Amino acid sequence: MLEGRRGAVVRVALLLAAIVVLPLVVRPVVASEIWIFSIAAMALNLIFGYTGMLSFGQATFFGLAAYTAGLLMIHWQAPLLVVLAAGTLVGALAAALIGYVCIQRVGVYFIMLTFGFNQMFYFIAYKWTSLTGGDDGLPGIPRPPLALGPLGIRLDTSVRYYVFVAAVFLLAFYAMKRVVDSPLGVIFQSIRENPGRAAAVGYDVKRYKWLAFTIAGGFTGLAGVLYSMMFGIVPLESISWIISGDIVFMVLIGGIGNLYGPLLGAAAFKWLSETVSIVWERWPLILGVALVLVVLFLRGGLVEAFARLREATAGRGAEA
Amino acid sequence: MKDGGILRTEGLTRDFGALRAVNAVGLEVRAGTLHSVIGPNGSGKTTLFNLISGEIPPTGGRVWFEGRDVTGLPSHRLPHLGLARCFQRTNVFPKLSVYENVWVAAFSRRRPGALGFVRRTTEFAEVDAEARRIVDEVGLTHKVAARAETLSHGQQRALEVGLTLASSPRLVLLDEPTQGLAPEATQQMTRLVQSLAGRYTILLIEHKMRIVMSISDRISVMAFGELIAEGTPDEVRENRVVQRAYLGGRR
Amino acid sequence: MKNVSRRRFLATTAAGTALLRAPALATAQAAELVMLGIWPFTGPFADVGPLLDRGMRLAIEEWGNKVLGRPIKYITRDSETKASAATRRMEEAIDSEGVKIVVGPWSSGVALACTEVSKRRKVFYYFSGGTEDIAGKRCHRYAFNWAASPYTAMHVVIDNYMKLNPTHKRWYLFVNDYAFGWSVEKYTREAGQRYGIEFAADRMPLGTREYSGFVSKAAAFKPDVLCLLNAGQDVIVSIREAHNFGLAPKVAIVNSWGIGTEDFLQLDPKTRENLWVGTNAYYGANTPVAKKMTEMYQAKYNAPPGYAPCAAYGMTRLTLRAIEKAKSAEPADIVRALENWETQDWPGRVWVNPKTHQTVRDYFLLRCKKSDQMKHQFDFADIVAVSGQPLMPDTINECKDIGAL
Amino acid sequence: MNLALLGGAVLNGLVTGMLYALMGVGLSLILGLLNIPNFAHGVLYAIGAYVLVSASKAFGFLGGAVAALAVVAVLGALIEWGGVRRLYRVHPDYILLLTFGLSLILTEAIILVWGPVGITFQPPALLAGAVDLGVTTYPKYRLLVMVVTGALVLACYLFVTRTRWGAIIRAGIEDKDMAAALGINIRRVFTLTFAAGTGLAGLGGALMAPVRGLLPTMGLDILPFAFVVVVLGGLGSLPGAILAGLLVGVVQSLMTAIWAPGADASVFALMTLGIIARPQGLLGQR
Repeated sequence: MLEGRRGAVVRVALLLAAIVVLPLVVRPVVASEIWIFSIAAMALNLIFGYTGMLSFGQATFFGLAAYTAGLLMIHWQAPLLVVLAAGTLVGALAAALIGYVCIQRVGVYFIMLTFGFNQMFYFIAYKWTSLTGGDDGLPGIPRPPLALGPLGIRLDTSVRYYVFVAAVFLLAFYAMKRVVDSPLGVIFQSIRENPGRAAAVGYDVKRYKWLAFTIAGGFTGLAGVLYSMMFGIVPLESISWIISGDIVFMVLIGGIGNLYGPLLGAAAFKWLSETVSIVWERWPLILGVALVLVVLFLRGGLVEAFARLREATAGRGAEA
Repeated sequence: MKDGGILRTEGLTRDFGALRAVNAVGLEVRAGTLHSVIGPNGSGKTTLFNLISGEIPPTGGRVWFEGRDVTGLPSHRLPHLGLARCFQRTNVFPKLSVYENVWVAAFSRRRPGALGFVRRTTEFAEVDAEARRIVDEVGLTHKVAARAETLSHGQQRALEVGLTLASSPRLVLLDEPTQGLAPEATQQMTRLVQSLAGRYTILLIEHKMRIVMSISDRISVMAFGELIAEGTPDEVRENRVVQRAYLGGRR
Repeated sequence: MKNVSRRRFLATTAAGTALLRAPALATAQAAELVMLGIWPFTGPFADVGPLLDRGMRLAIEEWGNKVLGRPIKYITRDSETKASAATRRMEEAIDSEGVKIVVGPWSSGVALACTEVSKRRKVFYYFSGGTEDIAGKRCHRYAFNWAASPYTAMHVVIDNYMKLNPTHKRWYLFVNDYAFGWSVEKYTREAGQRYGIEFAADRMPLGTREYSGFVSKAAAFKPDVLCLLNAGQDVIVSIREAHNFGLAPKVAIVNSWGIGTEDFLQLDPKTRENLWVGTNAYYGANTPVAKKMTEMYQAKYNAPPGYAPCAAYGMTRLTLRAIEKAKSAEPADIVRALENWETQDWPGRVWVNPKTHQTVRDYFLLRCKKSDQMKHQFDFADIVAVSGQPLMPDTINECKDIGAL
Repeated sequence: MNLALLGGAVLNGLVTGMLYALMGVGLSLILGLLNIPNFAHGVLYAIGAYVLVSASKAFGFLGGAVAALAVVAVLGALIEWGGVRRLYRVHPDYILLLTFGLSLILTEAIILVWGPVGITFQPPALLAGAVDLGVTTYPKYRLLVMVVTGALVLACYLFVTRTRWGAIIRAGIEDKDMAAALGINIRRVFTLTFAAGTGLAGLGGALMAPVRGLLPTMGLDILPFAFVVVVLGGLGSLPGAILAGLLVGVVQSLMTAIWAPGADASVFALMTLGIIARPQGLLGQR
């Protein structure tokens, strides 16, 4: 989407405001989780929203990177930046390998392949207890300090960690914005809109799908690493298809095919699982109802809801 | 190019199970000419196009483009060799703007290399210029920012041709560009096709005889998957075999 | 292209969530002492959560809901029997309710995650479970384990069982594949060496419902004993399947780390035949604290307490007494008060090992009675043995340094 | 691997295999229709089991099983009529996500109605206990389940391939628009097919209740394997689903006997290889 300059500046300003306000509105721990899952949701949005491929297995890369980071820190006390790089690399590499197989098929088969691989890696992580800790997860993960040249900034409190996560998120968001604003963005969308025609005008559709899947794998891996340092443990759940479902959920609720949709989706999902879950254990019921309503009546998600809201309040024809 | 033929096919065949849609077609198109392919519905014209453009692999026979054997190459390779096609049924990018539709087609011919994907789309001035030029050429300047799905049928056909030109091809395959157009829009489209004649070699599928006869340099006639006649418009008009094929009655 | 500027909508999102966010930040009155019971209300241990809640509530009510004159605010959170949910909820309770004392959760795997939070947030943490790691490899100054050490427990079970059945040399183990299962299996094999017992084993995830394959494999081994080192509903399902396949009651079933009463209630007398259960707490124990707790529990819930409620009660009671002994509810003071403390509590003589924070106490081996021998509806079993020996030698305990406060 | 163990493993594999086949047939009908996997299939299986437990108190085991089939079938019809129908003209991914949302709602609904605690349910008295088959002793109830599900699966196959109604359903699966053009009330066919597919899942849950016991999330354990069966069998192909169901059941059971840790992972490896090697599945066309 090629947009006017003014709109973009306003949006970025609002995003920075949200980063500052969020930890005052919800606990820093939850605020961190919102930005971590925003990265994962942005990644799925690149595949689903932009390129039109619904992947039900993003947790594979989220979990693999989290385990990699955890093991690097526990056994080799790897520094923070190395762990972030390693997690992103593992996410991208795994996505490249698995993606190469999955993109050979389309539609239901693609969905089932991503789902199948996710289940396969879940059961491997489940059974390889000596490496991953199996059902109990991989505990004892430290938060190495952020070594910027001589000074090492400690990240042990939840507020300090929030600032770090928000910074990494901003870098990831900028990188994703560059990808989407680059020719790749419009090429991926052309593949979503009409793969046949995209090929006819000269694009090797499979190669670009593979590229989108791999890039998304890297971003998802980065989110996985940040998650592993959140609670000092990589739970088995981080590689289960439940997390894949959650990420799909966030992208849909937020609004697909739009860079800000997944952020709104991640915020809505995490806020629901934080505040409502204390009030009512059966809070996933609300998620289910929200998803059904979005799918039936509001396929543009929150982004469309707010757009409609603004049109209603701004009166007819106020905007082009 | 061996003997001036920019495109040559030899014994090109395609079977769909028992049905032989295209049967041993040997076609030759000379560079710079406007070569039309006509024939009743179901005579295999579109299938022939699909075989040439790599949309579907042939069962038999060969295709040469500029002397190079392109038989069975996947469709995404051909634009880079200089051959682009448009589709009988409109086949554009509905939710992208007209500008973006043409821009993405124009961009595919650039060799961006790895770094090319780092720069923003707005930083490719030459692609932007090319895209705007084509949008103007196909007469959609006033609709440049509109989403393709909001265009009228005629405008979408124009965009279809625009996408084909955006690959800056040397040979353009146009599959019934005037199909389903009102008379006035058909006029416009015909003028557009004629304006291309000088700069591109054109292989055109067209039903409206008045247009074919007036703008074609050479015409090939197909019936039941076979090439039954070829020649200048006058030769084809006089050809008894062609009349019988068109006026009914089997050969 | 509609140039949609989003000034208003991000603002509405931020404002909207501000109104509805979590209960007020920690403004609990200084006087109030907040105690968190993090129990499994969903997931594979969903049936045990309410029982644990009863035990903790019973102890707090016994203290008149206050200690050192300060009112006790007892809150619970659902661990969902999942490490990720438990850690997030524990951290949330510490942040928004000012929790200083945490008891739970029940699953050993989840406990290993909770102990990390208690270490990082320096809150007092009491757990009761089969994994040796809480008072072993993962020990730290704020965490204590109430249940008997699996080393002692497995020795009590095997030594006393072999005394009565010296010829039973072939044991087939069903082991739930997580921290709990690994510990109890390790010490079952270690305790069995002395008797030359030949072991064969299968590992299956907690929450397995399809035991037919494993029972067939066990039958093919022709065992003298089917030893269940699993937990929760897995115990019930595997006992039933053993009877369905005709393996039991011919082959004895030993559930070495069982919860006792609640399981007996779910099994009809026929499937309790030739069933032996090792447990941390049986209401038949004749010590003053045990008798009083059983009366209070039976009065309220007209059924005797099993291992779960007794554990929650025992941990809470010992914590409250430690607060009174230390005359302070600060985690560091409670830790010092508990360390090296010997006293009479649930289930009898209790000593807290200062080096590993393991609560040393007796472990029970029960044998189920035939239905005609039962004196009343809850007279499920005879206590075959009650013992706290042998103690786990320090040499093989992996808790090398308990760490500073 | 002595004979008793092998016999036991194969028998267990057949019981699980028959269940997978029953689930696969139901899922395949729906998948053929909508061209998407029904993510609510697992929770509908669970609801069938819970309805059996409640209904059998009043109507006995048989009455309970029939009630399970009926209740879940009606629920399936409501889902199709109320939600899925609105999305036929929209991208199929949205139908998948609708069923995913429904699976969340229904799982929580089970907990609200029947509570979070797992229930163990005894088979009816005359079917308890085991019978000695010479090779190995095997519970009577499981043998019954194998026979009953086998008969059901066969009945479904015959219904779909031999009856007029079956032909109409297959036409609907083949090409909705063409079938509608031929005057078939395609809307009613879809609702009934969806109801039949989900009803089979409910019945599967009811039959397996005594074998596996009940837990609100029991559907989640079975759903991934049902997907494998349908994809391996070939989209919309009932014979394929039946063959694949038995294959997956026996492979999983044998793997449990040989190398238990690899059992589940191997099933998904099987699916992935299947999709790559033979995308249209064992007996599928599409």
